[in-house]
Amino acid sequence: MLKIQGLRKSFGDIEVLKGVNLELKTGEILVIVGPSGGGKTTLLRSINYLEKCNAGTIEIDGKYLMHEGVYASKGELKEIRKMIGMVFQGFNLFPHMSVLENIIEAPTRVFGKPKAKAIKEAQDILGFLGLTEKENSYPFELSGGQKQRVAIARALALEPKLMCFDEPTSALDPALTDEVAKVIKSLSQKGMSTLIITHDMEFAKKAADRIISIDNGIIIDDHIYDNGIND
Amino acid sequence: MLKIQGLRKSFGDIEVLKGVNLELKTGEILVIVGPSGGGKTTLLRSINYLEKCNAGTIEIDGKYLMHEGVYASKGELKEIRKMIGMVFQGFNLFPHMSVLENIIEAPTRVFGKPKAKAIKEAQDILGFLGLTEKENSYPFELSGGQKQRVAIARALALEPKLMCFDEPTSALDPALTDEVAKVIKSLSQKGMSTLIITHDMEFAKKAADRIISIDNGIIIDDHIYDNGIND
Amino acid sequence: MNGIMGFFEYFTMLMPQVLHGLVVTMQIFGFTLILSIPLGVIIALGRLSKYKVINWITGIYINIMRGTPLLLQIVFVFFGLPLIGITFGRFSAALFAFTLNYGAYFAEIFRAGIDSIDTGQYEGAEVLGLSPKDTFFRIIFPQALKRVLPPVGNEVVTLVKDTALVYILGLDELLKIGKIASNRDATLMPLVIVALVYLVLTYILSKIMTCIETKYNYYR
Amino acid sequence: MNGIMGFFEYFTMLMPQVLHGLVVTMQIFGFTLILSIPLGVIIALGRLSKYKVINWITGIYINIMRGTPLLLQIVFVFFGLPLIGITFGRFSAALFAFTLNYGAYFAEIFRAGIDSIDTGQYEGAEVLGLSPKDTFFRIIFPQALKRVLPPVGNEVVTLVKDTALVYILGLDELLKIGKIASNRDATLMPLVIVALVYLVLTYILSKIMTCIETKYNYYR
Amino acid sequence: SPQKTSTSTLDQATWVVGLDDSFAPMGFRDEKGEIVGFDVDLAKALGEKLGKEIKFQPIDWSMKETELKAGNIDFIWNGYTITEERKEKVSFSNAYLNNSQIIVTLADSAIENKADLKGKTVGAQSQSSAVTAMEKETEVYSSFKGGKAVTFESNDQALMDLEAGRIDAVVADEILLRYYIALKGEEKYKILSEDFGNEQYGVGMRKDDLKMVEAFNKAYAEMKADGTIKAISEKWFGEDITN
Ligand SMILES: Nc1ncnc2c1ncn2[C@@H]1O[C@H](COP(=O)(O)OP(=O)(O)OP(=O)(O)O)[C@@H](O)[C@H]1O
Ligand SMILES: Nc1ncnc2c1ncn2[C@@H]1O[C@H](COP(=O)(O)OP(=O)(O)OP(=O)(O)O)[C@@H](O)[C@H]1O
Ligand SMILES: [Mg+2]
Ligand SMILES: [Mg+2]
Repeated sequence: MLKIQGLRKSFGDIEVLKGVNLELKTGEILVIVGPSGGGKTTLLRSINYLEKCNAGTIEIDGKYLMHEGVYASKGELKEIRKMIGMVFQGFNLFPHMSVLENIIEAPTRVFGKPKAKAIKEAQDILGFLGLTEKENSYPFELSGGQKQRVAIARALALEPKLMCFDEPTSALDPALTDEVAKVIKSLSQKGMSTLIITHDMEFAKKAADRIISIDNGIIIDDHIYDNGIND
Repeated sequence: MLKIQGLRKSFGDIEVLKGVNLELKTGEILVIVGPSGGGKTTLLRSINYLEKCNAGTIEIDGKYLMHEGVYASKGELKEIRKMIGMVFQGFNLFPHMSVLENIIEAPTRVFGKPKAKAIKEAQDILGFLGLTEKENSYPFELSGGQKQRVAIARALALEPKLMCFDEPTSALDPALTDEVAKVIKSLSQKGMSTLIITHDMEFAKKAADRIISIDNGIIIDDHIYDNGIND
Repeated sequence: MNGIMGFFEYFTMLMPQVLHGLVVTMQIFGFTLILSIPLGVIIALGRLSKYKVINWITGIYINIMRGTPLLLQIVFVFFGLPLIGITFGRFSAALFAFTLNYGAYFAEIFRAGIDSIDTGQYEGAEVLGLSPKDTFFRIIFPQALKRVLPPVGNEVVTLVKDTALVYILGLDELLKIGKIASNRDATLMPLVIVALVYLVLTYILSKIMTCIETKYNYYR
Repeated sequence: MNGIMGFFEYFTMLMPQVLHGLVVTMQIFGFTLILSIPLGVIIALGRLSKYKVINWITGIYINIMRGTPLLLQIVFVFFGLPLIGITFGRFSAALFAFTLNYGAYFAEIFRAGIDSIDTGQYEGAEVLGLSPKDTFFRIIFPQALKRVLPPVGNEVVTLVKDTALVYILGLDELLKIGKIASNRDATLMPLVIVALVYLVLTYILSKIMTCIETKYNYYR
Repeated sequence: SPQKTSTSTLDQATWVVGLDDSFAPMGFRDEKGEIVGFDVDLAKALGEKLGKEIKFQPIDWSMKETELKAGNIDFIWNGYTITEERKEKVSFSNAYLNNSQIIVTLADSAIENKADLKGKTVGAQSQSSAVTAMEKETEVYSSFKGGKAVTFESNDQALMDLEAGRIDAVVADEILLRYYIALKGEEKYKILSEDFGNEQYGVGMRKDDLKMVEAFNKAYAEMKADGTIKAISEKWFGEDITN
């Protein structure tokens, strides 16, 4: 599903990714851990074409986002990016839209879902994330954990083939964290591949098929943990 | 050290704190857990006089911040607030100041420490938080966990009598989390009282003298955990 | 002009002329606003375009428009263009110059507003797969709009007063009426009256702007 | 005025006068800037003050200054104030009116800039125990400064062109020099030259502003 | 009131002459930026004769009486037409120059007389005596398109607008208009034989300063007699056209 080879990225003089190799199977849930500043966020952003890398190959679902340092054409990029979902460390909710509007924006505008259907599905997601009461609130009225759940809901509503989470449970209590793990697991059974950055080892072990560790821009441990399902 | 009685706070129609009672001894480390949206952040902000409450009493180190719904005078408030430190869920670093400048600002301006001394102490704190290399970086150049550690360092540099942390380890890896727990413990032995909001039970158990739980604006469980040191 | 009585008599006498001037002022004002705001949005987009040429042309346009006095621009449109065979009517010349000029100012305001939106918002929209058009019109522009309301309000108030420049074309706007009467009667009274009219006008406009700003306060 | 040769001859002939006008323009410009920016900061603070009276007075001041044409304000200062015994020289009158007027505009810009700083910044400073003065001057104002640079730049450019209004006091600034020559020689050429001078002037100013903005780009 | 009512301008050592420095050929700036013109030479000659230092203060024409009243200037001396209205605000010297309000059209215009101006657009300088003169002939004036004249900041602009074809005729002081027509090319224009009447230029002084007015008239008469005035007139107009 996802194949990364020799990925390098620098900010100015500092090389943040120093040749990352990574493979993810369809339906697999891969958790990336590692010390702060190790390059996890940068890696995820690179997969989403939010950072331009200096060298390497990124292949997603058989299409090359980047091939040996050369990026795909604009049209291809657009197609590839449609398959990927992302939950940011900083959420990036749209402040001028209510919770519901945030969630249905992409399904209705990008995938042309009928509005009523999109709302129905959004409400379902909000339901099992415990946010039903907040569907008409604006982001500034939400607590940290509520914002985070809206960000998750917004990404889930896209039904992407590859989902990337950057610390999705940092502001969530253990009960909600379990809930999120369950949702991800059930979606992966329907074929969604998932990349998760987290510091929460409990959550990691609950959700992951495999856990790898990245430090100082390089994958240092490819098999910290393996639940054995996929292998 | 800290005594809260019958604290109530509403946002518009919604009552978020519904009569909170809480006591904290000098040098004690109290962890507050609870579901997202339960009112934890609001409680901490109230203690720091960042939210104005509707009713109740807040007593800090023998002085009344609020007494049965009536706030202290401006001068008293200022004195009381000088004793309290706070690390925000959103960090609130000063974007126009480097990491070092962020940290030494209060020691030099508020407590009149000589600049050289403040820098020395700041570098020490940055040292054991693993941020020595970033002392001249600006906040926008930092990863999530790095920002969080700067926020912690900034609050620690104040050497407050009462320290409040709102999810201080949400972006930190387990190793750093342990480090933070150790720092808090050692400071509490020197007399600093600490309030911590967290979802990370590992961290909570490592740091806490006592853990309580708050849900739906009320303390529902006063003794989830007690390490027995203080009782 | 003795005392308060004299003021009211004088005021009543002057009113019809003042009203006439007000109509001219409001016409220039209204039409300029209607035309220059959309122009400003288009130029702002050009300014933000990734095509170097468009970027460059709109940049020069803005610099010229903002770098030279509006009065001169009106003179060039009205007296200069006929020399190369383009003749505008009096009112259309004024409107043309005002629209070009204010379009440039609004463009700069919109550009700054759009620039001020956090990159996180673009990234959020991008990973959702929103098209550049949707990203702009549904995510970025609505938020930018809220931020540009205060500077747009400033510009609107300035426009009311700038309309006075059409005196150079022989149009009898408010200020000219006041100056003529002041000179004729050798008193500052007409200018006081005109100043009051401007004050009322700008007061109403800023109230309207405040209303619109309040409407956008539903989020932070 | 035949062809390019004629233009250069004419240009050379006109230059000394244009330079003289430029000096007057730059004097009004420079002094107004130096005086009105600090005034603007003070008024902005008054506008943000929690004391209702100060708030209200500065509010009225700003509304009057922004709500009436600067031309009228100059007239009132020069011709009106002597009626109540306050007599200014021509240049001082111009400077006084300009400073009052631009002070109000700068005040609004600074107020908006200060308002736009996230409450988290105030809260961060508050829990660190910073005094209100330190909070303002070390945390809020430096960040506001970065944000107000573009609108301040706009105002500065506008000021260059507004100096032309001192014609009403008979001061020989740039635009008047152009108008007189245009009138005398019955050609638009002097106005073209004057427009070019303005363009150069505002170009230099906006380059300076860009430099300052770049200096503030060390953080985001 | 700050008006210098008690003292006379005559007692001052320095006289400030207020003028609109774009009023060729009466008072304007030459290529070097010096203030020159027929009225300027007259004022200088007067100063020399009476031993006064003469200063020229450019003013905005629309502010002239206000400037005089405020004491910023001592004379309005710049092709200043004597009218009944103005007499209420200033004291005039004896008239020194005759002038008429002539009508100019483009050379190929069909307009031949005032009656032809019916329904046509007529331009003039704002707040000039041309407007006053036209307003007196109410019937003709109200027959203009729009019921009144279009007024410009300067006669030059009115002529430019005439050339652009947006107005059909310009009414202005003969003396001023001839200057422009000479500049722009006489063949382009046609001056109608009818006009909006004769009027005269005078020098404006403060309303109650009769002492100054008297002294002025006396000195002028002497200069007229000794040929000073004639020389100045010949310099600017080629002949002596003064009273
Ligand atoms: N400005 C506001 N306006 C309206 N409601 C608010 C506002 N701030 C907070 N709330 C509501 O108050 C409740 C408590 O919020 P608070 O931030 O204290 O929760 P929390 O316990 O810190 O949750 P989390 O763990 O998710 O950060 C939430 O339901 C939230 O939606
Ligand atoms: N815009 C930038 N300019 C300079 N350096 C940057 C920039 N963005 C990130 N970095 C640096 O790159 C390194 C990796 O950052 P990244 O955000 O990928 O870390 P991370 O593994 O996500 O850490 P965390 O767990 O703390 O979020 C850090 O040292 C950071 O300081
Ligand atoms: Mg990160
Ligand atoms: Mg919270």
